[in-house]
Parts: sequence; C-alpha cells; structure tokens
Amino acid sequence: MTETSIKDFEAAIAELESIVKKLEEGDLALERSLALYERGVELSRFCHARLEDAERRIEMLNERGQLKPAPPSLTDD
Amino acid sequence: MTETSIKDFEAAIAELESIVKKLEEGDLALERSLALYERGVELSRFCHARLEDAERRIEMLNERGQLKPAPPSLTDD
Amino acid sequence: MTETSIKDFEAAIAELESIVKKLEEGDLALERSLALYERGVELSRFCHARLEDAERRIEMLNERGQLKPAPPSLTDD
Amino acid sequence: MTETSIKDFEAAIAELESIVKKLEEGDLALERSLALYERGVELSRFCHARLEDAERRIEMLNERGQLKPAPPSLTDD
Amino acid sequence: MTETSIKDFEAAIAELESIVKKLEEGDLALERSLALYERGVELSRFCHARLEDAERRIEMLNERGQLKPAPPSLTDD
Amino acid sequence: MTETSIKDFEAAIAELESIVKKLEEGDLALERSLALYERGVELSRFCHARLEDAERRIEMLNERGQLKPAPPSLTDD
Amino acid sequence: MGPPAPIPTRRVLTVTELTVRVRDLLETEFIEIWVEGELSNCRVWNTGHLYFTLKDSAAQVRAVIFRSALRYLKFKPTDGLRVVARGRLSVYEPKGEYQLVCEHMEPHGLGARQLAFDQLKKRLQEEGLFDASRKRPLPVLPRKIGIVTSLDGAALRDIIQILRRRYANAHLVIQPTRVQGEGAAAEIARGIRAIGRVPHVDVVIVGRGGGSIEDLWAFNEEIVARAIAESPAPVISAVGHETDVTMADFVADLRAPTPSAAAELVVTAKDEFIGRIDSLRDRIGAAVGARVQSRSQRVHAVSGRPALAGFPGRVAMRGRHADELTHALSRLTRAALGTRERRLQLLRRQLDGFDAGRRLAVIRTRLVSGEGLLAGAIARRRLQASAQLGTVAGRLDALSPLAVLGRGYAVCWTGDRTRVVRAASEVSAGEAIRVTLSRGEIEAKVSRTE
Repeated sequence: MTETSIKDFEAAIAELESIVKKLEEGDLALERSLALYERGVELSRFCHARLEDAERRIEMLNERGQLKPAPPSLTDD
Repeated sequence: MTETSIKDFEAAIAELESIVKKLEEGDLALERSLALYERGVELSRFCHARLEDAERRIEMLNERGQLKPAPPSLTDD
Repeated sequence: MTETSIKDFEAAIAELESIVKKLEEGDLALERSLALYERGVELSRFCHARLEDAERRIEMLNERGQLKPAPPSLTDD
Repeated sequence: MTETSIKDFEAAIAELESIVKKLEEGDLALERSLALYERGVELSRFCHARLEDAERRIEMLNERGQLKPAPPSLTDD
Repeated sequence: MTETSIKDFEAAIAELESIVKKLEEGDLALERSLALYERGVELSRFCHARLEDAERRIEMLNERGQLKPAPPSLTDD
Repeated sequence: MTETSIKDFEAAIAELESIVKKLEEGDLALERSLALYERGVELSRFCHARLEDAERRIEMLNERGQLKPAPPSLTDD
Repeated sequence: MGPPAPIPTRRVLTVTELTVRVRDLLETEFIEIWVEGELSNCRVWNTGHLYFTLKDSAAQVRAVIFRSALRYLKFKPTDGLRVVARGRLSVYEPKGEYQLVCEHMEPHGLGARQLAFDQLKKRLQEEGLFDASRKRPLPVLPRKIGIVTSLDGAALRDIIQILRRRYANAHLVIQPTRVQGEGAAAEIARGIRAIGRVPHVDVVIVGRGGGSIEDLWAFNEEIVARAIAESPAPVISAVGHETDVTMADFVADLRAPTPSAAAELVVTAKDEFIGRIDSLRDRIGAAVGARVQSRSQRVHAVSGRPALAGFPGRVAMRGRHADELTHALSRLTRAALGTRERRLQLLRRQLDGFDAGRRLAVIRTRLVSGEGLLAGAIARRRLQASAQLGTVAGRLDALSPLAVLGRGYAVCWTGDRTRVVRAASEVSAGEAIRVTLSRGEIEAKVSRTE
C-alpha cells in the first residue's frame, strides 16, 4: 500500500470522494482500482479515526466542564 | 489544547465571539474547528470562573490611602 | 510455450476472451488451437494470480481494520 | 512404405479422408490400394500421435498449475 | 520359357485367366498349350510373390504399431 | 527309312492317322506298308517323346512352383 | 477693553466714513466681550429677536440677542435682572449707534466662574483632553469598581444597591470625599488618584447627587478634570442631573446622567453575562457538533458507496469471469480435441473397413482358381494328346504288316533291306540278306539258292 501521508481530514475526505468517483466511473485496470481501493480504505479509516477522535474530544470537554450534552443527533450515531 | 494565555475577561469574550463567528461561518477544517471549539470551551470556562471569581466585598480607602472594610451601614443592603 | 509478456489483468482477460472466441469459431488447426490453449492457460494463470493477489490484499486490508459499514440511518437514504 | 512428409494434423486427416474414399470406391490395383492403405495407417498413426501429444500437453499444463476447474454452477450449464 | 515382362498383379491375373480360357477352349497345339501353361505358371508365381509381399507388408503394418483402438472417452460420445 | 522331319505333335498325329488309314485300306505292297508302318512307329515314338517331354515339363514346373494340382471340382468339368 | 486707536489730526472724514471706521474698529476690537449690567426695555420683536438695554448706574448700551441664541439661554431675561452678557459690538450706521450683539447671557453672579469655566474648558479642549480618541472603553467585567463620592447622600447607596443587584459578588472600593464646598475639588482629585493606585480597580465612578450649580462646582475644577484624565482606569462621571454638564463630564471616559445610571453602566448583570457566555458556548458546541456530524455523514456516505464497499465483490466477479473464460478455454480445447478424435476414429474405422487381408484372400482365390484351371487345362490337354496318340498308335499296331510274324513267319529282305525277297532266285549265294522275325531281325548270308 502506498503510504502517502494524509494532510488532514478535509484532504482525506476530498481524496476519498475523488477515489470513489473514479471507482464509480469504472473502466479502471484491476491494479489501478486496487490501488485506489486500498488508498480509499486507508483514507476512510483515517477519517473515521479523526471523527472518533473529534467526538471523544468533544465528549471529554463536555464531561469535564459539565457543558450541555451535544444534541441527540450527534450522540446517537 | 493550546493553552494560550487569556488576557482578561474582555479578551476572552471577544475571542469567544470571534470563535463563534468563525465556527458559524463554517468551512473550517475539522481539526481547526475542533481546536477552535476547545479554545472556546476554555474561554467559556475562563469567563465563568472569572464571574465567580470576584469576592463580594466593599472596601473603603481611609485618609492614609489604606483599604478598610466598609462600615456595615454600607454593606447591609 | 511462447512466453510473450502479459501487460496486465485486463490485457490478459481480453486476450483470453479473444482466444476463447477463436476457439469457439473453430476451424483452427490442431497445433494452432493447442498453442492458443497453452497461451490461454498461461493467461488464465496470470489472471488468477492477479486476482488472488488482489483478494489477498483486500483481505489484508479487512483484517487490518474493519471498514466500518455505514450506520443504517445513513445507508437507508 | 513411402515416407512422404506429413505437414500437420489437418493435412493428415484430409489425406486420410481422401484415402478412405478412394479405398471405399474400390477398383484400385492391389499395389495401389496397398500403398494407400499403408499411407492411411501412417497418417492415422500420425494423427493419433498428435492427439496424444496434445492430450499430454494439456494434461501437463493442467498438472503444472492446477487449472482451476470451473465452479459447479458453471459446469452444470 | 519366354520371359515376357509382367506389368502388375492385375495384368498377371488377367493374362493368367486369358491363358486358362485359351487352354480351355482347346484346339491348341500341344507345344502352344505347354508354352501357355508355362506362361501361366510364371504369372501365377508372380502373383504369389506379390501376394506374399502384400501379406508381409500388411502383417508388418499390423505388427509395427497396433492400430490403436480409440480411447473409450472419446469414442463413447 | 526315310527320315523326314516331323513338324510337331499334331502334324505327327495327323501323318500317323493318314498312315493308319492307308494301311487299313490295305492293298499295299509289303514294302510300302512296312515303310508306312515304320513311319508310323517313328511318328508314334515322336509323339510319345513329345508327350513325355510335356509331362516332364509340367512336372518340373509343378515341382518348382508348387503349383497345386487343381482341386477336383475344377478338374471334373 | 483696550483704548480706541487715536484719530489722525486734520484728516476730515465724512460721517459715513467715520461711522464705517468706527464700525470696523468696534467690530474688530470687541469680538468677544463680557458685559455685566441690568436688563431694561426687554422687548421681543416679531422676528423673535430680543432687544434690550444693558445699564448700570452710570451708563447704558443697546443690545440684541437673536432668536437662535435666545433659545439656549438657561433663564428668561426680564427687566431689572442683573446679567452677564457675552457678545460682540456692532454699529447701527443709520443712527450712529453701537450695540451689543449678544451670543450668551447668564444671570449675574455666575459670570466670573462661568468665564473661568469656559476658559478652562477651552484650554482643556485644546489640550485634547476631551478628544473622543482618549475615551477608553469600560471593562466588561471590572475586577474592582472604584467609587469616589461622598459617604453621605443617596448617590453612594444608589450605586451600591444597583451594583449588588446586578452583580452580587462585585468588589467595590469606595473613596469617600467631600463633594461640595471649599476644598472639595482637591479632595476629589486626591481621591481619584488614591483609587487609581488600588490594584485591579478597573473602573472608577466619580460623582454625586444633584444640586445647584454651586453645589456641583467642584466637578468643574481643573484639578478634578486632570485627575480624571490621568486616572489609569476609565472613569465614569456621574454628577447631578441630566441638565448639568461639568468639566468632569467632558474629561471622563463616559458620562452618566446620574450615579444610578453610572452603576448600571459599570457592569452588565451577571445573569446576562452567564447567559451570553453560555449562549456562545452553546453556539460553538452546536457549530462544531454540526460540523462533526456533517463530516461523519459525508464519511459514512462515501465509505458506504458501492464503488468502495462493493469493491471486493466486484473483484470476485472479475474472478468469476476469469473462471468462466478458463472453463470455456478448457472445454473448447477438449471439444476440439474430441471432435478430432472422433473424426480420426471414424476414419480409422473406415480404414479398418478396408480389409487388406480379405482383399488378398479374394485375389488369392482368383489366383488359385486360375492356377487350378490352368493345371486342369494342361492336364486335359496332355490327356487329350495322350489319348489321341494312344488311339492312333493302337490302330497302327494292329495294322503292322509284321503281325503274322508272331505266328512264325519271317520276312526276308535284301541285304540293303529295300526289297522283300519273294523268290530264291532273287538272291544269290553269298549275298547278304536280312530276316525280320516276330521279335528282332537276323542278318544272314545266302548259302545257296534253291
């Protein structure tokens, strides 16, 4: 897997979307689509990790500071 | 969390307001908005602390420029 | 067996298809059809090797970290 | 036996067919029919040898790298 | 014995039969009949030699390579 | 005895028959009949010699070439 | 009021010239003058201007105050009232009269102080003490609130009450001062400075309750104004009521009409603070939450797209395609071989159908038959010849002229055996003769004839 660095969440999601688009457009060689898939999985994991991290941080702050709980829509998922 | 010093209550409120503006205007990178959020929480705590900080006191300067508690007639309201 | 290089999976599949087509059209000399068969086997092995490689890579990815399925609420729409 | 060279399987089969036809039509001189018969046997052996060779080659290919048998679903139709 | 050349088996048989016919029609001078007889014997010997030769050739063909019966798998269908 | 040459078996038989005929008609001088008779004997011997010669030749051919005697069915007609 | 310029001698002027020169002189020389006197002949014309005469015991001067200035007077001019008027001199040429064009007028008694006030105000203004740029914003949340005022009076109580109500734990530092009377200004100024030295005093209220202009006068003093200007913390002036503007008000960072108003300006209610902060906090929470959620949805949506989630399946489909092709390859090749095998097999059977042996046997039969016929034919021919010979030879034997010899006869030949000796005379003695017997011949010699 090409372990190209991922700049940040936005770069990751943008790249992920472009990868999905490419994959959806189809007509890629197996090798190429595999590479894209691998990169896509990597990016998706990165994004998930970042989101979890973000949620954890938000939650931590809320716990520490007795701030209002985040709206249900955020905690439910 | 970047523990940038907070000058005073005014600065805190002002920064908090600017953070709200930035966050609400949107289009920030996730990391950046998280950092802003954390900073905002920090600022809000600071403000709360500051509000509770002040002692309920009435002092009086005497002729020699010394601080003395005010006479009860003034504090008993 | 003529060890002509195989460019990639797609080229291999395409060549394999053309070989199958030729074989289906029939009317080939025995030698020729044998040669095609041999080439076909070579191509098929190449393809299978590539696919196995691909599947191994995919499996490896999945082992490394389950690609989260989207929560129902998101996938339903 | 006249050891005329045989080009290939197809030429052999074609010649064999013409020989069989001639022989069946009869009316050939003994010498001629014998010569034809001998040639026919020769051709037939040549063809058998070629077919055996072909089968051996196919078998060898199959042994070398187990050419996957098609899944049942594919062979049933 | 007049050693007239014999073209081939068929010619020989034909001449032999014509000789027999002549002889059977009779009215030949003894000498002539004898001469014909001798010619007939010669022809007969020629034919025998040819036949033996042919038999030997056939036998040889059969011995050299048993004309294999086709394998069941292919002949059955 | 006039040693007149004898052409062949058939000529000999013919002359012999004419001699016999002459002799049977009789009325011949002894000398003439004796001469005829002697000529007849000569002819007869000639014929015998020819016959023996023929037999020998036939036998010789048969011995040499194993010419089978014709089967009864063939000789009976 | 300086002396008029000396008129040159022997220079004769027309009245008009004189009047103009007087006018010019008066109008340039008496631009802003203060005149004290008693009002008389006050009369408002229908133009709205007030015409009156200012007089004292020895002199009088005509004066006018235009409607525009009249509006701003803090009192109503009436005859007999002693006033101090500010204005300039002008000349009414047709009558050769000069008159005072009044711009401002105050009741007498305030005049000197007012003059001092105005002069001070002008000076301080020129120094820039009133500049808007000097005005400091009030602290949003002062740590300590300084109050410079009298312990007596309602002002302090009002301030304390309001501050406590708005912000229960407010920290107040009071500098008691006298706020009127002799020395009050100095005391106030000192008080402001003393408060300024107390740490964490972020704002100072300086003021007192309402009173007469004389009562408020200490706040017009320069010393107070300067103390305010020099205060390290922003100062709110709260002197008297709304209509009284003091020097302190000009210099202060903020002017409050009353002490109570000043207290309200100093600190926002704590509840409002908390509400504001919490609202801000909620807003950032909501904003960041929404952002995270939208990101999360985006990530899930894109991660769940079939192109990505279904990728392994598609690879497997490719595998199936490859398998199908491979199978087709194998099947077709085997079929091709099978076709050939069958064709070859058919040909083989056909070739085998050509029975060389049988063909040979047929031929052999033909040959043998031929041979038999040949043998038979030659045998018959031989027998025929033999029979022919036998027959004729038999007949010849029967006709042999020598047959009688068997019975004992003999035939006598001449010696050369050419002639039969029929009579003895035919031979002579000594002559050779030949005798043919039944079996054999005898060669003899005639010994005698008879």
